[in-house]
Amino acid sequence: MSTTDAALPALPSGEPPRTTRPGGVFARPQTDTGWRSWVTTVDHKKLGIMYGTAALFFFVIGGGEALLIRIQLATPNGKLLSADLYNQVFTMHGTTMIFLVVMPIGAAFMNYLIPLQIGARDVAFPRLNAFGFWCFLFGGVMLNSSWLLGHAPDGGWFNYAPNSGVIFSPTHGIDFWNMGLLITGIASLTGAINLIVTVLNMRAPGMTMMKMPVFTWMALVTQFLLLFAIPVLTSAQFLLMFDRLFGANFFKTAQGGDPLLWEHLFWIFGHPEVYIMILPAFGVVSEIIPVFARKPLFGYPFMVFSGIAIGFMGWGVWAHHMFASGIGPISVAAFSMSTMFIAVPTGVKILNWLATMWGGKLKFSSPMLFSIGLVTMFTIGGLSGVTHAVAPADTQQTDTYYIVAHFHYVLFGGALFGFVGGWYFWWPKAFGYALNDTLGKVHFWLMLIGFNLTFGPMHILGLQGMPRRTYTYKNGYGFNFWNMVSTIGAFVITVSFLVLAYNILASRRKARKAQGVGTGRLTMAADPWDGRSLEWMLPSPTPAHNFDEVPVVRSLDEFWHRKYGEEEDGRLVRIAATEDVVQKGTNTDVHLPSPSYWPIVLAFGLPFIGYGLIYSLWFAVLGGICVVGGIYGWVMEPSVDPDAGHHDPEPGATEPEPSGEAAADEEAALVD
Amino acid sequence: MTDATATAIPHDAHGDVGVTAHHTPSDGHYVRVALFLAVATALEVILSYTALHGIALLVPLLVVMAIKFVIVASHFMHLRFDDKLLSKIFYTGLLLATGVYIAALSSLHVFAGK
Amino acid sequence: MFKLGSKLWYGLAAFGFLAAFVYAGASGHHAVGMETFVGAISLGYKGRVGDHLGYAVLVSLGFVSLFVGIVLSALRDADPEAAAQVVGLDTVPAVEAPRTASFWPLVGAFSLAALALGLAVDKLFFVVGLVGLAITVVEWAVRNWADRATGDPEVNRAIRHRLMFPVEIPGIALVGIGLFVLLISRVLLALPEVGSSIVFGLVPVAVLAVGALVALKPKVSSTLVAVLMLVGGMAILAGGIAAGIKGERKIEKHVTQHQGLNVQLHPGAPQGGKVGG
Amino acid sequence: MLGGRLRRLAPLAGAVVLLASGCAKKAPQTTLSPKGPEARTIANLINPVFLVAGVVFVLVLGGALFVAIKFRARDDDDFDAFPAQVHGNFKLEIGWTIVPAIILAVIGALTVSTIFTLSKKPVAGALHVQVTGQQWWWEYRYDLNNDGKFDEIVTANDLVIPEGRQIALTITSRDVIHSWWAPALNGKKDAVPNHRSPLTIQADHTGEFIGQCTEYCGLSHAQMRIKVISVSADEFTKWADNQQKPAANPTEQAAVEGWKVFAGQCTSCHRVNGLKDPSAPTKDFAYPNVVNQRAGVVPNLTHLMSRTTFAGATFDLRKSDDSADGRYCKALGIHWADKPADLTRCLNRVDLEAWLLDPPGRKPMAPGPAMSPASRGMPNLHLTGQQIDYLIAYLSTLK
Amino acid sequence: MRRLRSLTDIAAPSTTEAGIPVAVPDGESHGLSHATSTGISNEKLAMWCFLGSECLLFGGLISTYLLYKDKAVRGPKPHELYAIPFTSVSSFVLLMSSLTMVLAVSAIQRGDQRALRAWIATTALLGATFISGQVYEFSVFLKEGMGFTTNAASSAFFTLTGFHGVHVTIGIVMLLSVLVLSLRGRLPQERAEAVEIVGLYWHFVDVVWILIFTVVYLIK
Ligand code: HEA
Ligand code: HEA
Ligand code: HEC
Ligand code: CUA
Ligand SMILES: [Cu+2]
Repeated sequence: MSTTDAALPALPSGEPPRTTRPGGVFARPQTDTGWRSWVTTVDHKKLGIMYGTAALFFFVIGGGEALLIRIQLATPNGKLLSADLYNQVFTMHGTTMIFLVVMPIGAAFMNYLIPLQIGARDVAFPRLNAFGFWCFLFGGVMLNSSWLLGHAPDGGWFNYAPNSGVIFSPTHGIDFWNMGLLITGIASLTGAINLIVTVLNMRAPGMTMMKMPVFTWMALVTQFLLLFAIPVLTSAQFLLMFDRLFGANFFKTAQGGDPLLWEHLFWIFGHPEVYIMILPAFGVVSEIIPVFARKPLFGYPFMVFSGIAIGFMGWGVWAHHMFASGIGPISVAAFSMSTMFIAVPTGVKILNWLATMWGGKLKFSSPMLFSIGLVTMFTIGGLSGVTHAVAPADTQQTDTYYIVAHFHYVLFGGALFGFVGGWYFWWPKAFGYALNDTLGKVHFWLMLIGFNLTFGPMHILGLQGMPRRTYTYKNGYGFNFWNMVSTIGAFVITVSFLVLAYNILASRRKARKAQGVGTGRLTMAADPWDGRSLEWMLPSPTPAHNFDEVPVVRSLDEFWHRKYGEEEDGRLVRIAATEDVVQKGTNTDVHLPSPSYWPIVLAFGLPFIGYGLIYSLWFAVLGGICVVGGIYGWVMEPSVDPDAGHHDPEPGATEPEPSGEAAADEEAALVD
Repeated sequence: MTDATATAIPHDAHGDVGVTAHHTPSDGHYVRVALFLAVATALEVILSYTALHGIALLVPLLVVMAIKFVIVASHFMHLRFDDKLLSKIFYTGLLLATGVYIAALSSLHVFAGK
Repeated sequence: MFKLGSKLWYGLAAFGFLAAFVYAGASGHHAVGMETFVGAISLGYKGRVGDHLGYAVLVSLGFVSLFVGIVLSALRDADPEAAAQVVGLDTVPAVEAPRTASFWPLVGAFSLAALALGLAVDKLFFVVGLVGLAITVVEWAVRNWADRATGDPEVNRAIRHRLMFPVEIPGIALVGIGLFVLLISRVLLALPEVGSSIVFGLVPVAVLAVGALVALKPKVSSTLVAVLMLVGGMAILAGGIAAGIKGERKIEKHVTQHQGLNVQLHPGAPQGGKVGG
Repeated sequence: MLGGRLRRLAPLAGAVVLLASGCAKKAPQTTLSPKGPEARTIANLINPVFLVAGVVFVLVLGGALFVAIKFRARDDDDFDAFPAQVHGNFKLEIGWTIVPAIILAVIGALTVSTIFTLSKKPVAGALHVQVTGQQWWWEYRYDLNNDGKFDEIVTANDLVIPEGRQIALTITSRDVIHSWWAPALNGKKDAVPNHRSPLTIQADHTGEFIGQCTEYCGLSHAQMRIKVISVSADEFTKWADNQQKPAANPTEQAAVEGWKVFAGQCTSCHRVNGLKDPSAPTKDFAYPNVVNQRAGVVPNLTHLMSRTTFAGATFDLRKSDDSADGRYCKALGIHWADKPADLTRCLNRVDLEAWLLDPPGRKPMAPGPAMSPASRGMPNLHLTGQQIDYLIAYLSTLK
Repeated sequence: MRRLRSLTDIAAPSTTEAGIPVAVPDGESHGLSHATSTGISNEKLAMWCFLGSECLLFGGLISTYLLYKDKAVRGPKPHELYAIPFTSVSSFVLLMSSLTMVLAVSAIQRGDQRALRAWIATTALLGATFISGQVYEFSVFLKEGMGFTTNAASSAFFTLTGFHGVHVTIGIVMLLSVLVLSLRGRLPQERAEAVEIVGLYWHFVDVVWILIFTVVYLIK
């Protein structure tokens, strides 16, 4: 931020100009350090990190809830939790893990990486991006605040009506579930619009769609799924909200309400949702495996199109969650078939990853181990998924621990394994130091073992008939042994994550010592893994402006091809030293979107409207003022502070000329 | 998905009758479209007052409705004159919605016995 | 001439009189009519006034405020030169940051009085007063602060707008829409059923016609436009008020036969002969 | 690395062994040992699917293991000598698109045909029973004369069926969604309010089949159990005849006292068919007209003592709770169908007393503020020990 | 200097930065929309995404209505109360507002501020008229004994049409904001797209009404 020392011109009134900003309110935030920079940031990288941090925070909460579940179920007739508390705990565990952990971790990766991978300065609507993050955070906090305000939601994560109606769940828990998720839904929707526009519109010159990294592709598909799936949940939630708060009759069976309406609406959202959770992780491992196999991704077009196919097919299978609900044999048969065939594009992905590894030179660094973990563990979960798809069989399996095993294998064994691999992989890029690989391997093996100990036995328990969502079980059903094993496994998982926590701290301390920077900024080599996509061209950590110079893209794996050429016979030869092709991060000419207060102001109002609807409309008035004011303040504020540090003018460029009729940027965002 | 490169290619209309992205239709055109829509609406109302019922009423009404919808989308909302990508996104949403909701409603037997 | 202080008092005075007038009528047990009107105007000399005590308090409020306001005006309220004279200074104090005309004191006074009145008469007044007061406090504070923010009135105005427009524009827009909708729907409700459809059809036609006239005929003078808009606005206002007074047309409750749903009702609906549920 | 992989497989291997052994005795709710044609149809479908899944599992995991070992970078490798850069192989990829599709098409065809087999209309001689779920117990109403009205027998907790005969269940609910499931007989069917869903079951032999409500239905979802008792055709007729009788007036002194308490305290919810007024023993009892949504939709107690369980099949009504077969009183060595009168001596008084003393303390329920429409479950009526003694004496007469 | 400029900028908005020849985030891209990879401006693409998403929201509500339209344990069902002639006028009003909206866009594309303002104001007024009609209709239904909580059909009806009404109202607020901007000289010809985007939203609301009118009102 340079200030000019030119003399200040006099004002029309003749008064000497003041040098302080009036009142402070209008001072646009400008810092890029300190807590204020995080609160007001619109930088996709910072937001990505914030998404990740918040998600980890919620993961500890959701994981703690999981541990409570497991302790309760370790032995028959567990006494730790009452039935009421247990119901809240498993509801919040599922809701937290899905909406506040896996989805936002995905969002973290997508926010951080998409602009870098397509060679953009930022996302298309940086403030909207910030707004999305705050919505997610405040929605999640509001949801969890129900613990402190009397009663947490207790309807299960899919919250079937009419059990979620006022009669059967008279506390405010379900209202919190509704409001909290409506608010995080706004985050998902705005995020989806933003990232879709970013990917479609902000690609570097030459980066055609089929030259985009697979991660970006999977992110694009995910965002389209979000774009279309979230409003379905929103509509269902509005119906339920009107029922509970304003006496409507959508799910009141005495008034003719139909509980299956909720089931349909929820799962029309819910099934695309599961692909929303897994596709980003698929994208992550598609980036990792080629790097550590030192081979290009096998069958890039197949990988892309299978992702798109999964996205589309994901819309036609939702009723497989309702096989036992009595929807009639024709519906059951149709949805059974459509569900099975999702295994086809998914199988293509699995086999293509194996084929990528085939003939490669595999280096088992931590990211690679976790990626292989995904490939194998997800397959197990996918196969049990196919056994559910066989509808008659599912009527034996549904709502038993066999299902619990399935979805933990795909969610934990799939999504989380992939994401954890992604952390190890991109950690240097984001934070300027690498995580210790040995500790990473310890983490991996503990997690793999703990995971299988926890969820493997659930297959057996389920087939032995143990129903899910039961706070206790009796002696004599053959459930005792495997439940105990499962509980032990859960603690092994916990230890594995403690290893990760230790790794983060220890590696940072070590890097600090090695670089002698005290509490300062750590830096490291741009390209620690010999990477392939554009983000590895940037210094680590990524500078605020991303690219010194936007690269012109000529091929898939552009960065790789700047380092290596391929000979006739397919052999690689180095054509440039890495140091020569990475960017220095020294450009100071770049004009970035400025930080803003409005996103957080606007988002802050939303939970208040939520509380207002639950408790007293006065809160809602406050919230409404925040929201309306936030919107207009936002709209009237230029997205780029004309005042912000321009650094030095670009060589050759003149100072911007004031042109009378040129519009201010202020309204530019009228609709964003 | 379009496979557009970032090198700005002015997006010319795709052979649409005499209008390009840069030459949107005249005001007169819009007025004529609006008149057509008004007439179509009137037709719908009249239909609903005729003796027709059941499927014989349903089909023409839905057809006119769909026509009106598409006309507003393609003329007033410029989908015809704009990049096809926009149409793809919007109609994907629309068709997805139609598909899933019709499937859900039929599984709830809404269309049975009508 | 009319400076901050005096305006506040004038406002309060006006409100006092108005409130007294309303109160005189509202607190009486008799039907409101000429009698009450005359009574309120004539300070109860002729005609009828409801609660005398309250009326007297409000009228006094009006008179006292008026008096103080006049005195302040006469003393050249807040005029720095006058102030300097009064205090006996040689030089006039430094020019304050330029101020722009403000009507907030007026509104504030009204609100305050409405608040007081509300305590005595009707909750509606209280709420109106409260809202008015809240708006006043915010607007006034922002304005005063903005007026002093820099020495440049242009800039000051810009600052004010930047802070307040986000709230004002949607606020005013919503109130405007609300008013419009309220008035028109009252008119429609007052008319017989067929009439309402016809009037409902006429409104957009008129709107369209005027819109088209303005848009297509650049020659139309702005006065004409202003007049048209004024007339239109007045018509809607008058129509709405008239309709409100007349009240809604009679709307019959709809009676339906229910064959009863094929629904198994919740509380153990009897299920047949032999077995008691 | 290899060691870890093997260790990971260990529990799975164990699982396979355990699954194979089936062990119905130790796992009464298992899905793996069908005891009726419907459940067998499902098992016959799922077993080959499990096999296919197992094969794919072994291939993919084995493949991954193989690749990981075979192509791992050795430390002495020269890292700048790159492996061949293969970008893909169209034929191969088409191959592994088509092969799974074919496998799935086969599974799909089998699945669809099974779906329609299972949803066939019940045969003419089937016994029709309406199953109504409510928080947190199951009510069974029988249509013995096949007139479409389920009004001959109303009972709770135990579904008594004749062996070898098809039972056509109609499943519905009075409050929230539940799911009826007796794994040995058939898969689940949700009990959805405002919907009536069919499910057929049939037991090969006599015996008891354990099940449970499997759709999360609030507080006591875990305690909403199911017991199907399959008996011989004779036994069933006897049972059915008994169930259709109204209750007789009690004669014993304690029971008469209990009758009075019952009429005063319990009749705002419970019904006993043929209940007479204790003060005018020939007059039909006039049930109090209380504003209570639950009135009449709690378990009918007319033949309470003929059941083996109570309170949503959560507690045993017989002392022999270590016996898997509640139809016998082990202590006395008698069979209930033979000497129903003697069964009172085998009554599980401990649990029943505890239940009457504090129902929500025995089973999580939300009876809510007295008799409110939101009340769910049986409230604590603050009965004295004496009242409970009397009540049990009376309840023991409800055979 | 820096600080003061910001203030004067607000008073007399002027600066636009010379564009970087690549896609740039947010409002910075205005006037440079051809620098995006697709040639479509970010804002417009975003609006279309949003509208695609809205299809599923309204789809859910329309489906709910279709499911429940005959489910009434007590009180009248919506379709027993419809006054088709009145609602036809409503539809007409909204249709015409779409016309005036598109004329407004066309006006600003020509740079005709006066016509722009006239058409925008007309559109807003027509929208408000529509809402008046809806309020009237709701009041009548209420009087006739069908409130929001009367039965499942009425809940579904009011929710669907109410959601639509809220959309229209938001649209009017947006239109009035556009009007204010234009009056303050902040909406030059180059910014025509801002109006066009508001227009897209407005037309969408109209298009939804086309569905509602036929599916909800005309089909019994
Ligand atoms: C990341 C999330 C995720 C993913 C990716 C999946 C993927 C799949 N899911 Fe899963 N599912 C959930 C999350 C997920 N699911 C959750 C959370 C629930 C429970 C919700 C609740 O009730 O709380 C659930 C429940 C669920 C049910 C309902 C069960 C019930 O409640 O009764 C069904 C039924 O069909 C199902 C099926 C499938 C199928 C067929 C896939 C397929 O996409 C899997 C495809 C993958 C493979 C098959 C493996 C790889 C393929 C090959 C190696 C090729 C060769 C294979 C063959 C020839 C078979 N899932
Ligand atoms: C991504 C999603 C996700 C993840 C990661 C998990 C993780 C875990 N889940 Fe969860 N689960 C769900 C999604 C997920 N779950 C869903 C959707 C449901 C259905 C809910 C419903 O029915 O409505 C469910 C239900 C569910 C049940 C069934 C409950 C029931 O039906 O009654 C059980 C039972 O064992 C369970 C266990 C676990 C365990 C032991 C973990 C473990 O893997 C967790 C391990 C993690 C940690 C322990 C936190 C990390 C630890 C640290 C950072 C160290 C420090 C912290 C502490 C010491 C607390 N889960
Ligand atoms: C407010 C209603 C209510 C009242 C009053 C009431 N009960 Fe109950 N009772 C219930 C409900 C509900 C159940 C089912 C509880 C469950 O299993 O979840 C039940 C179950 C029972 C059962 C178990 C029946 C079975 O077959 O499962 C017995 C025995 C019983 N009650 C006895 C009594 C007696 C004796 C009284 C009077 C002293 C009484 N109840 C009063 C509501 C009531
Ligand atoms: Cu009933 Cu679970
Ligand atoms: Cu699914």
